[in-house]
Amino acid sequence: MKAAAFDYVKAKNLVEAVALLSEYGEDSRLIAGGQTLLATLNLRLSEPSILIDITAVSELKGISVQGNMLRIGALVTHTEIESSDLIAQHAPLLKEAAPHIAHRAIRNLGTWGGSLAYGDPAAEWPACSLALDAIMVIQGPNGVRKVSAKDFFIDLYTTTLQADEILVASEIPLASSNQVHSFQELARRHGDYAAVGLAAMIRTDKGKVQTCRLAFFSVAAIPTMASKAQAFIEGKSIDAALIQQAVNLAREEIETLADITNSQETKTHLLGVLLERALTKMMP
Amino acid sequence: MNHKKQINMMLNGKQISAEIEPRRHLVDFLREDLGLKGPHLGCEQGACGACTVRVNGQIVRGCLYLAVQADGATIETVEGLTEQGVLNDLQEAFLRHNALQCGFCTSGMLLAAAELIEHQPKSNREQVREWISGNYCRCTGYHSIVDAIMEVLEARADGRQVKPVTTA
Amino acid sequence: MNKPTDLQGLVLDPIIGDQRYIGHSEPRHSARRLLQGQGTYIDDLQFPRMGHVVYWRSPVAHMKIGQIHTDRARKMPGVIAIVDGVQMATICKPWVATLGHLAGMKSAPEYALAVDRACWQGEPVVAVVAETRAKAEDALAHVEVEWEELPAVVSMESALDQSTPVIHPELGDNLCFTRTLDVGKVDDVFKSADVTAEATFGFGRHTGVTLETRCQIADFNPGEKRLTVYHSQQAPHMMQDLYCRQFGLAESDVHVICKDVGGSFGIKVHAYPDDFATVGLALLLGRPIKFVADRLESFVSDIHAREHRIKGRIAANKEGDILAFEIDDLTAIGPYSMFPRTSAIEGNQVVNLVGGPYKHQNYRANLRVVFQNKTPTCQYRGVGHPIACAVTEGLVDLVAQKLKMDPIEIRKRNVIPDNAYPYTGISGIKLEVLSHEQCLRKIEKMMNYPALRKEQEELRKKGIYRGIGIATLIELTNPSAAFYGVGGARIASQDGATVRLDPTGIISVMIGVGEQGQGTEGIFAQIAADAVGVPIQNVRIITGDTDVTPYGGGTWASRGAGVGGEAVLRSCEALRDNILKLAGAILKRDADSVVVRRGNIVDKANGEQLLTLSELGRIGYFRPDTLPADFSVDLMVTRHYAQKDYPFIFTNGVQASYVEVDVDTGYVKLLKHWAVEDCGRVLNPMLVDEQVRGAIVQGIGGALFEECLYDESGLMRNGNMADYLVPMAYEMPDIEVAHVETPTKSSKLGAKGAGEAGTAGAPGAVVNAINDALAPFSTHVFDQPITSEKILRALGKVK
Amino acid sequence: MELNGEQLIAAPVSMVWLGLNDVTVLHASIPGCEEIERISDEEVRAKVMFKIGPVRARFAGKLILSDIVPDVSCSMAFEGTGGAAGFAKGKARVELIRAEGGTLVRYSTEASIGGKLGQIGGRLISASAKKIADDFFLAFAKELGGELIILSDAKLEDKK
Repeated sequence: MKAAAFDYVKAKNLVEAVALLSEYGEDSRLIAGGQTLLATLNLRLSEPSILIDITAVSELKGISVQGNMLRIGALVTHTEIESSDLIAQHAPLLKEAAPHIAHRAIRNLGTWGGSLAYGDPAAEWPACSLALDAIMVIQGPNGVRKVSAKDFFIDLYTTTLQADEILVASEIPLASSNQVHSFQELARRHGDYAAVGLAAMIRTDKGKVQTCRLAFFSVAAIPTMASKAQAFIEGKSIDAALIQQAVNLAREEIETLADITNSQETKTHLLGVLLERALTKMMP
Repeated sequence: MNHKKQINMMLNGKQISAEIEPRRHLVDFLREDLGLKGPHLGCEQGACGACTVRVNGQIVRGCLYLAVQADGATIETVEGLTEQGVLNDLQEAFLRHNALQCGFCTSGMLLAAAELIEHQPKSNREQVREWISGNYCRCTGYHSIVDAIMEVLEARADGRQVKPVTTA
Repeated sequence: MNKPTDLQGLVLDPIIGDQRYIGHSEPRHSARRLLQGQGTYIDDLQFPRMGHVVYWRSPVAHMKIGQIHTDRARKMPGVIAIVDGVQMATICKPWVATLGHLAGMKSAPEYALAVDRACWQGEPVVAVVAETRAKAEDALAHVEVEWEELPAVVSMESALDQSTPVIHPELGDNLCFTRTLDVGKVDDVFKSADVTAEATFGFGRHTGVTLETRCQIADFNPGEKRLTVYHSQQAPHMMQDLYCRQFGLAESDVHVICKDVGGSFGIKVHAYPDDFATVGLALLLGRPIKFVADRLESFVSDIHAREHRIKGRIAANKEGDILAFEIDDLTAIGPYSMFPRTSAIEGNQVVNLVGGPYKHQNYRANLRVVFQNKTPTCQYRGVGHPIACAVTEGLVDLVAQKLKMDPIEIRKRNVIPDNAYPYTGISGIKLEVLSHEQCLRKIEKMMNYPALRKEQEELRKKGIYRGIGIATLIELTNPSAAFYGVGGARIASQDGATVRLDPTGIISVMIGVGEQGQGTEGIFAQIAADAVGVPIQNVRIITGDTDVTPYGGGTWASRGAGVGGEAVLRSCEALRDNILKLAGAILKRDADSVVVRRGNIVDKANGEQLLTLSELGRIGYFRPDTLPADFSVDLMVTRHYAQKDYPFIFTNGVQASYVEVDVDTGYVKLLKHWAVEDCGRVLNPMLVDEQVRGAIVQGIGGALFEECLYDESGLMRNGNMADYLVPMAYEMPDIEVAHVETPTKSSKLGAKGAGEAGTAGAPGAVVNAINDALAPFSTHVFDQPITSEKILRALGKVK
Repeated sequence: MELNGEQLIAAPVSMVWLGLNDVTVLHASIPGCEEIERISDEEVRAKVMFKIGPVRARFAGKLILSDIVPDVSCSMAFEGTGGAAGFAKGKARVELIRAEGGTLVRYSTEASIGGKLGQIGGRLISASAKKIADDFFLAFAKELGGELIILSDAKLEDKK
C-alpha cells in the first residue's frame, strides 16, 4: 500500500506554517509526528495534494512552566512527556497515561498536539486534557485564541480548530498539593486503542472533594466528562456509598457507543468499573 | 506530477544524498532505492514493527516516516548496527536462544530491544514484554525473545560480555 | 560451548556411533544472516524489466461482474498491462478442488481471476501491472468495474436452508461435504449413563497473518520458454505441478524456487487464484512480475480457518469412566474448496480427533461442511486439532465438575494407557505408540499442581479468581499417502534427500523440505553431520528449488523432521558407506575396518586417524586413476523416505494454563503455561521447545484474541492489523516445555512431528482455565475467542 | 449497521417534504456535498467528500426513491463508491410526522460500508454514520430557515 503522490513543504516558523495552511487550504494536511496521517495516506484513505511539515517550527516545541501553568508544545512527543521531569512534577497524570499510547516507536514520533487535534475519542490525551482543565492555544491567520479543553472537542474527530488554524500548545494548571489523579484503561492488548478509559483528577479541601474531573475516553464520539457524577462528588467526602452512587450516575449519564467488540451495555458496565477503581484509588 | 525533493542524510555512518518523491516512506527508500533489505514491510499501517529503524537515535516505524522528513537526519538500520555494541550482544543472544524463526520481524525486534537496553537497563521480564509489545512475531511466542534480551540485560548489569555463539 | 543443560530427561540411545549433534540444542547457525538483515525474502529480489501487479478485488461478498472500464487506468504513467478474468482464462484453466477419498465432496470451478461473478470480498477480478507498486496502485484507482450485488450466504447456520440462495446452482445446494460416524451404542449409553454433560462450542474464523505476506515473482523467459517462479511457499514441487497443469506447460519448463520464507503456518501451502494470475501475467507479458500482497488484501485473500459450531456431549459413569462422546459439527468454508488440498479436511479431522486421547468405546459424529460467501478457509497450523481438543477437553472438564473429580485424575483414569499400544482409536485412527500417562505425571510435577490448587483456593477467598486448565491432545504427523495421494492430489507424502561429498570434505545436502523458520535446515545439518561423521560447520543444506532438490512434499502436516529428517539420515548413511568403501580402496583395507569420525577416516579398532575427508575427496574426484579399475566412486547419493506403516504417526502431549479472570471487567490475564510433549526422538530440544512455544501462542491467539469479524452482508470489519488482534508480547505468558520421548518405529530416526501440537492444545487449556476460574459462579464460556464481553455476559453483568 | 433516529425540525411538514426533494437544499445539507443532480423524480446523483478524522474520500453515488407518499413518507436506496477507499450502500425509510413545534422526521437506516473503509474503519464507522446524519439534519433544518430541536440523541444499534 503506497500513498498517492503529494507535494511536500517544510515550514520554518509558525507564521509561515499558518500562511502555507491558508495558501493551500483544503488540499493540504499538516504533518507533525505523522503516526496517524501516514498510515491513512499509505492506505489511500486520504489523498492530499501537499503536506506541510511543521516539525521545524520552534514555537510548537518544548515543555515549560510559565507562571502557574505548564505549557506543553504541540510538537512534544509522547516519549518526551513520558520522560519529562516537569511533567512528572506538574502533571503526573500524563506521565502515567503515556505508556498506554501505542508503542515506543510510535511514541517517539507521535505528538501531543497531533493527538489533540485529531480528537480520536479512544485516544488518551484528549481525555487527559479534559481531566486537567487544559487550555488549547491556537494560532490562526488573525492571531492567537485560547479554548478550554471542554469546549475544544465538539464531535467525532471534530474540534473547534478551523481549517486555517494550528494548535500551538496546551496550558495546564500546575498540579497542586491537594490534587490526586487516577488513570485507568482497559485495552485488549497493551498499546491498543482503549475499550474504555478514564482520566480522573480530584482536588480535596479538608477531606471534601473540591474539584472533580472524570474524563472518559472510548465511550462515545468524543472524550466525555461525567458531569453529573462530578457535580455529585464535589463538596462531599469519598466513601464506598458515594462511589456506588457516582458509578450509577456516570453509567446513566454517558450514552455509550458500541465498538467492534464491545456493545453499548458492556461499555457502560466497564466505565462504571473504572470509575469505581479510580475513586477508590483517589480516596484519601 | 513531479514533486521530487533533494535529501541528504547520514545513513549508517555515511553521508548520502538522493532525489525522491515525497510520498516515498523511509523504508521504501532504504529498500528500493538503496538496496538495504534489512528493514521489512509487514503492514504499512504502523502496527507490526517489522519496519523499525533508528532515526536520530530513536526507533521509529519506518513506514510511518517519510524519506523526505529524514533530510538532515541520522538513520541507522540493522545493516549498519550489526556486529557492534548492543546489537551484536543481542544478535548472539538471539542466536543462542533461537529467538527468531522466520527472521522477518528480527531486525525490528533487535532495534527495539537495543533501545530498551540503552534506556531501561534494569528491566524485568514484564517490562521487556511491554517494551517489545509493538513488534509482532508470529513464530516464537516471544518467550525466547524475552530470554535473549534478559541475557543481554543481565550480562551488562554484571559488566560481562555476552558470549559469542560458536559451533560445537 | 552451547551444549544444552536440558537433556537430562532425554535418555534415548544414540542412533549413530559418534552422535554429537542429534539430541542437542545446537543453535541454527544459518539464522545468523537473518539476524544481520541479510535474508533473501521475495520482496528483496529485484529483476530487470520487472513489473509489479496489484489486483482489483471484489469489494462485496457476492457480485455479478459487469463492464470493466480500464481506459483511464491504461493511460496512467508506468502502466504495463491490465488483464481481466476472461483474458486470463484463455491461458489458465479453472480448477475444482475435491479429493477422491472424501466421498461425495463437491466444489465448483474456480478461476485465477473471477469470470462473470465474484464470490467473496477479496476475490481477485482485474490485474493491473505497472513499473512500480505505487504506479500500479495509482492506476488501480482508475479501474472501474461495474458490479451488481448478488444475495450473499453469510451465516453458516442458514446456509442449507431452503430459502437461502445456492452459491453455485450447478451443485444443487450449499453443502460441500458431509460425514457421519457412529461407533458403539451412543444412544443407549447416553440414556443409561450416570452423568452426562453437553455444551455448544463456538470457534471464530481466524487467519494466519504471516508477517511476510504472500508473495511471488513469476518470470517467463520467452527465449527458452521457461517459467521460473520465486515463491514464498511451503511446497515448491506441488506448485510446479499445478502451474504445469493449469497452464499446460511441461514439467521441465517450470522451475519453482523458495528462498527465505517469512512465516507460513499453512497459509503458504495452498494455491491461490492470484498465484496463478501472477504466473499468467508473466506468461502473457514475457517479463518478471512481482506480487506482494499488501496487508489489507492479505486479510481478505489469505485462507481463513476454524469457523465451526460444535454441539457436543459426553457420558460417564459415577466412577469417572468416560463412556461416550457425541458431536455435531457445522463448519463453513467460503464459496470454493481451496486448491489443491481442499477445505473439507479440517472438519474431517475434527471427526477423527474428538475424544482421541481416551479409551471410551462409543462415539458419534456428524459433520456438515457448507459453502458461504466469505474468504475460503483451508488448512492452517493445527488443522482441526485445536477445535477437537477444545471440545473434547471442555466436555471432560464439564463431566469432571459434575462428578466433583479432579481434572487431572479424570484424565489419568481415561487416557489410553501407555502399555496399550498399538491401539485403534474409537474413530478408527491407528495410534502407533503414545505416552499420555507419562506426560500427565510429568506436567503435574512440573507445574507443582497441588501447590497451585492451594494457591487458587487461598486467592479465591480474597476475591481473586484464578483457574487451572488442562488439555491432553493427540496430533497427527508424518503423514503417509493416505492424507492426499490416495485422494488423487499430486502432493507427495514422501521426501528425498541428495547428499554429496564435495572435494574438500564438505557435505552438501539437497532436500525438498524447506526452511520456514522452524529450523529444519538446522536439524538436517545435525543429522547429516552425525550420520556422515563430520563437524556441523562442514554441512551445507540446500532446499526450496525444484531444479535442484529431490522431488518431495515440502513443509506441512508436521512432516519436516520425521519424513525429511529420515530421508537425510538414510542418504547420509548411504554416503557414509560409499565413503568407507572408497577409503577401503584408497587405504587398501577392508571398508568394515574403518569409520568416519569428525571429518576423518579412522581405524575402527584403535581410533587411529588414517585419512582426512578432503584427501579422500581429492583422490575420489581428481585421481580415480589410482583406484582399482572396476571401482566406482559414488560420492553423491539420493534416498527417499515415505512413511508407510500408518496413515499418520500420532504424537501426544498435555498442556496446562494458569489464568486470572478479573470478574469485574471480564479481562483474562495469562499467568503461566506448561507443555509436555512427546514428539518421539527430540532432534534439537531448543528448536522443539520453540516450535511448541510459538504454536501455543498461535493457539492462544485463537482462544482469546483473533477473529475475522463480518457484518451481515459478508464484509470483513476488522481486516487490518490494528483491529484483528494477533498475540503480542505483553499479554503472553512464559511457557515451560518438557519432553517425553517415545520414538516411532516407522523410521530409524524415530522422530515425530512437533510443529503443530502447541496450537492443538493451547485453546483447550486456556478455555478450561477460564472456566475453572469462573467455577465459583457456576458459569461457562465456550465461544472462542473468549472476549471480556462474553465473560461478563456469562457472569450476568451484561446481557 | 443500523442507524435509527428522530429529529424535530421547526418547519411545517410540507416544507420539510419539499426540502427533502429539493436538490439545492440537499446540496447545502449533505455534509461534504460537492455536486448533486436530479436525474428523475426517483433518482438523484451526487458527489460527496466524506471527511472523518484523517480520512478524506470522495464518493460518487446515487439515491433511488420509492414508495413516495408526498408529505408522509418515502423509502430510499443509496449506493456510492469512493474508488479505492470503498463504498457505502444501504436503504432508509423516512417518515414525516406533524408534531408540536414542527415536523418530526423519523428515519431508519440500514447501511454497510465496504472496501478499505469498511475493513479499517470498523472501530468508528457507526459513530461516523451518526455524525453524518446529525450534521445533515442540523444543516437541513438551517436551510429550511428553522432550527433543529434537540430531542434526544439518535439511537444507534450496531448489529454484529
